[in-house]
Amino acid sequence: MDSHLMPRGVRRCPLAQFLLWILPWCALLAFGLYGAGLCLVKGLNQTNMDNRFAFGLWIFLDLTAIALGAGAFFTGFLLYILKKSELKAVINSAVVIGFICYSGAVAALLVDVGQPLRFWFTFWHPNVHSMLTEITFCITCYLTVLCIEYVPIVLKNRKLRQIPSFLVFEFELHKSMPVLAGVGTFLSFFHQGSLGGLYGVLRGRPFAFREGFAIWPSTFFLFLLSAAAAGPAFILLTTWVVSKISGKQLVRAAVLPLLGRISGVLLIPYVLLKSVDTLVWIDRTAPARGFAAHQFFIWKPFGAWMLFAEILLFGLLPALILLRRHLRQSTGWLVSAAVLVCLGVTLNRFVLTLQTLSLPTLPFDAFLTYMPSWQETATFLAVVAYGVLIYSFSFRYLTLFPEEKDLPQPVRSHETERVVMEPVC
Amino acid sequence: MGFTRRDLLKFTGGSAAGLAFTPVPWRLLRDSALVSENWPGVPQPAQGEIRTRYTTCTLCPAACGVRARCVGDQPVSLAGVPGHPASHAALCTVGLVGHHLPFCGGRATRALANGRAVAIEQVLARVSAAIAQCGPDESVAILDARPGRAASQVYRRFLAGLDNGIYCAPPEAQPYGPFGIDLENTRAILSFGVPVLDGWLSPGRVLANRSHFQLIQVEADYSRTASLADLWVPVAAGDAAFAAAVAHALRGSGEDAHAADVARILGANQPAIAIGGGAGNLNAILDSVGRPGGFLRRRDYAPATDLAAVPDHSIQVLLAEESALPWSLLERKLATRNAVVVALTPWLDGYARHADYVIPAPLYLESLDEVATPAGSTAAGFSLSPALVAAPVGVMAPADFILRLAHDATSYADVLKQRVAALKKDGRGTVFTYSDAKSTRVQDIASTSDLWKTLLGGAAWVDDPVPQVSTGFPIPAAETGDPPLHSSPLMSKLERESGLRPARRYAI
Amino acid sequence: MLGHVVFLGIFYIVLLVIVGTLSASVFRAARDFREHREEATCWQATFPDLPARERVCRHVFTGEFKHRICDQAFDCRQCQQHAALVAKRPADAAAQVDRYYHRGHAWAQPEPDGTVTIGLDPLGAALVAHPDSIELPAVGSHIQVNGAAWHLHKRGADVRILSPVDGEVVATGGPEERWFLKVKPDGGKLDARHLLRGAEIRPWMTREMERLHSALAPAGQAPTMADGGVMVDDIAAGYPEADWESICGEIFLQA
Amino acid sequence: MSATQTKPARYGMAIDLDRCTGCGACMIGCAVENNVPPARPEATPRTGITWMRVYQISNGAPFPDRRAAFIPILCQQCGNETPCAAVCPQEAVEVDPATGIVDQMPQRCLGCRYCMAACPYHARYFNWWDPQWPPGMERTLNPDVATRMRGVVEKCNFCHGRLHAARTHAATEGRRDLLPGEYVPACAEACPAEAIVFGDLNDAASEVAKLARDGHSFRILERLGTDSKIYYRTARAWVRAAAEEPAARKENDRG
Repeated sequence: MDSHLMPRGVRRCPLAQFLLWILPWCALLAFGLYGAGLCLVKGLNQTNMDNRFAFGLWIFLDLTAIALGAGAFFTGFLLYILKKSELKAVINSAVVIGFICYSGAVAALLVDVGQPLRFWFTFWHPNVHSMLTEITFCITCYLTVLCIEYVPIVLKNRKLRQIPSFLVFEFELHKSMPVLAGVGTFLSFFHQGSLGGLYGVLRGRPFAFREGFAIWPSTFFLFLLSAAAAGPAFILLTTWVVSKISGKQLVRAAVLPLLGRISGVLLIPYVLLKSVDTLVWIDRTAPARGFAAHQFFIWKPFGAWMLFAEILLFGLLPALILLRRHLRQSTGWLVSAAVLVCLGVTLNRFVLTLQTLSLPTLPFDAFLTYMPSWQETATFLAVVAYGVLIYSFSFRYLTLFPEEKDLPQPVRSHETERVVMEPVC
Repeated sequence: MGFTRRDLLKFTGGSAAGLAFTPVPWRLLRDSALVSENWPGVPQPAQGEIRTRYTTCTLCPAACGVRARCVGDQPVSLAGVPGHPASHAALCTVGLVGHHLPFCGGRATRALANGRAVAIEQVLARVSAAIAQCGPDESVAILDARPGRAASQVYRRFLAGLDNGIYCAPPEAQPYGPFGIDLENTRAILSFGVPVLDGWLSPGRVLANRSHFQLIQVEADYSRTASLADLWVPVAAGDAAFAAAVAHALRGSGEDAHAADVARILGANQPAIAIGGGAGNLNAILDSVGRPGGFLRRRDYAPATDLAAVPDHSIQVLLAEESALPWSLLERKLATRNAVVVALTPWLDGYARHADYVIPAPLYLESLDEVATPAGSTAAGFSLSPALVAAPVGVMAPADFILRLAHDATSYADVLKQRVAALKKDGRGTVFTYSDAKSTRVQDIASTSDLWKTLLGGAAWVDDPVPQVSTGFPIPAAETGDPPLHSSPLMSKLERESGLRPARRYAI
Repeated sequence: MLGHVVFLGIFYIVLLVIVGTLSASVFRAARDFREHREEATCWQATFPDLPARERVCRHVFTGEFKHRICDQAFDCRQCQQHAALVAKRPADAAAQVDRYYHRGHAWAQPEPDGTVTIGLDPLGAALVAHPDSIELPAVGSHIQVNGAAWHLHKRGADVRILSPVDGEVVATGGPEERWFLKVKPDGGKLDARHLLRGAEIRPWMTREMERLHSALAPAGQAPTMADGGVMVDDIAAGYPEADWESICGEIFLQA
Repeated sequence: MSATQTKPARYGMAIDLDRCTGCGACMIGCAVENNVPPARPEATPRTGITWMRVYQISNGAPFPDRRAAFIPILCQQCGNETPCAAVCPQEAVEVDPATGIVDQMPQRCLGCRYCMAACPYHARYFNWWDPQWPPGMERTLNPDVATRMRGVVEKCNFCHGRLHAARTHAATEGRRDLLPGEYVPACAEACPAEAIVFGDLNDAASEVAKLARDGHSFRILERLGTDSKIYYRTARAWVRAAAEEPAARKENDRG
């Protein structure tokens, strides 16, 4: 029915099945938008955040989404700057994932601030010493870059490409991709780092505060590195999941292990630096500010196990798996390691944002817990649903995996329209 | 086909690009800033001439001096009066926001008969009739929330004109009878459940002297006073056995370790006093009555009937000002048949809920009022509490209502003037003016009208001390008052918004 | 202060680069239109999106390569590989051929008067036999190699036929005439280096038939193919259920 | 509005914890002065707005030896790399060099709450609700202080309205510097125990400067290096131990 809108040479499920798939996500999106609308109209009293827990689920969402979306910049960097041409197979998907993560995070941020109408004040009265200013500037620019990178993918839709001006523009824009990839890398370098700096500079929060180099705390570099490691792992994971759900072979067999190796190679220095950083923090940074590091871990349920889980279970273990060639070749190991890496970066962002806020700093203050309200959760889920929908539509109507049409596809019984037995060229 | 989809796309794209070069986006940005800065529904403070006016707080018997900062005629903040003899420069939390009382809802603004609005004349007629119908063993009672005022004299005069009038007052309104406490010279206080640091007397006076006295708190609850006391004895305040043990210990006998501790502190810090319902005869043992640092007699005490002592079911007509006495106690005293209850109250949710008639009373700051001797003061006192804001139409001061009931043509204001004239005539004491913190002897004030003007501008009259004799006069026991039913919405800062407990309102 | 200058300086440079990149693309796209290179550019943009099986180098047909994907968007005039291979067999290059074939199923036939006649080869013609409509370029307009020469519509399929030559249209024909355009080639002479000829044609056509076969296969049996490629006049008539848009797109190199 | 002072002041406070009874008059006085709205019915101690907030602590001893103390916490007006001012993305927090007061500009605040996360003293409050006063009560608002809208952060600014008023008054008398005691925040004025002493820490002769030098005085979390301007004073060792620096604890011992 809508097959003339799909990329030529690939198979997609019948429209009815697709509609059935997006229906629950649309419902979730509508529900989430209602929750977000309540927060915008009635104010942030709709959330369970409070003066101590000034940030909640959403900041965690922002940081995690942007870390996982780092695949867009890092794949672009490897493909266009370092000419790793195998990654062409996933670059479109990476761009879409990056676009989803960043636009979702920005949308969540707009709900998260108390006066969204004033978002542009940051550009008018920037405090250049604030990490948030750096983040706002970089993310705005980078989202623009991602939009520009998304445009060629959209313009190559089978229907849109029939308009010659679109196709010509796409062609000329595509020529500029290395420049955009370079700009994206530059911007990502700063905002991924600044997101780490966001909490690392909080001299009043000894749990998060880190010393560093020049104006950047060590978390700046750790975030950069962990995002660069998690981005490819997340692309690996999404590609595998999409492949499973759609029943298609999307990329050549060598691509996913390559992504895994990239992730593993980056994880090793990350784990090393993170360990050194943690030791310095325990031994010097925290005590110098009047806090013994073990104090941070006496509050249940956030014990020292979180630290070990973050570094060993979700850092060292997947790094070791991903660096073993024969383990990489096994989809089970590869995907499990990618899951661990993504969980690790998620846990890291959780610890830095939420655990920091739950810990008291005043000597006589209490440890606090926080549970998001349904409006917050709904907004969170809206971002997830938004991502799934954008990705589903992109996957159905745009070319996210250019290699797919050249790969043999398993025949599915329900595909009654047409079955192709492609010759392998 | 003149207009294709392509034209539409071109038009849209062109418009979007063109729009960026018009003032429209910039105007939208600026307007968004204006909207966010002038957020709808946020009131802006009214501007006006800033004036300072003075009055005296009537919210509890502590009689604190009040300096009100007003915009035009509207007080916007209240503060203490530096040097004030009874309150120093302090106000309690409730007093600080006394000017918010009109905005906390539940106001009675019209006379009510069984819940229906009526004219005050109708209430007067029906209450008069009810009083006239009273039989020989049926009494008419007035509950005076703040005894010792000129208004109290009006009540007493009215009741004296009846065969069976009873004048009552809540016991905590005059806890120490004819005595005041010479807190300035006290070195130890043994408190039986009295919230000494949490609403006792005026906070300014207590806290100014806090460094001079040891505080022993006998109380089962870990109250704020208990938590801050020098020694806390976790024994029920009314536990006579503990008072007896302390008495034994003071005489040098007994085995109770707590009591021995208490006795040691009291012995080492003389003069010492014991306060609160459980004190028993400890003040006699401590010899604290009539000597500096103890209980000192003052001039103006007139005893009232303790409502608890009135026979049950004997009151046929009860005229009650809003007080901390629980309604259940009042109800027990009412005649079982056809009892008439008149609530003289600003609030709909206190006695008014149980009353046949409600006479709406003005609130603090809404009418010219008076304050009798400050709680715990060692000398008689008197202040006017001039109105700072207009009262709602239809309210009537309780004293005015009683005057009308007595067919007396004078108004409450006239009564106050008579009281001031009497002060001038007696010629005793000094007047402390709030605006300049100066004290003037009454004798040095030229005329009654000058004294009236001085008091109306914010001033406190303080009697001269009376000669003391050491005596074992038993100090009346008093229960503590309940926290206020009505207070500013801003009191939410203390409990709901910060987890701090509200202070008690009533001074003991 | 210095912080402000550095920070905002970097920010505006980044912004400038982004805006510059975008405007440069718009500018270059506009220039393509101004210089009438839009057709060639469209083909440049389309070619990488074709499946690999459609992008096979012509020298694979002749067995000179086992596997090779064309990297010149079927424009052998620029291809050094092609030049080198042709140089190895000068006889072929010198041989006179009366009809050249383009990978998009158009043929070009030089006429004695110096013009070139362009038509659809049998497979192409059979696929779009009895078209619903035809859009031929106006006489006097210019067509480019690998640009759209003319358009046909049949059963929902919008087919653009890629031009085999550069030149100016001097006359238009139609299905009845068995040719569609007469073109005066640029430079006065047909440059046919990029067109298939001679021995290349049969293996290429066999391959194309196979592609058509697989494209049609699921829709039913393929009676026209049983004899190894004898065409019926109108293949579409034999496959009323087939998705003609897809089939034409596959064969006429549309992405 | 008023001329700059000739010599910069460093306004600060000394709070005597041994005098504080936790009555909350400072909190009430502050709310009245600064037009802080009353709580919404849904508000909790975690969402309320209390620029001045009294915490209760205990010595943790078993009954009846348990003792309480109260610690009023307000913005500590940090002087060194003020944590909140450093992180605000749009310069809505400023440290006035003439007074040392950390000022929050609600008209410019985005409501991102980054400053709240940055503040070690948890002395910043967010307007979770639209401010609302019971009908008529808006007449009692202080004309010298602007009300704030929903969605912005606010905090103690040492009663900025009073500073302006004092400066205006001084200007009418031809003075550029304020006299000691001419400018006192509402909390210091409201405290019935006179536990709060306010003044210029730069003026060595001022009472607050003398109290700050007192051996019993300390600052909360001094080792964070925030150079706060609120000094606390207590002669009780346990109060100081509980208030000055965090110690490893097994449980929350808020009183």
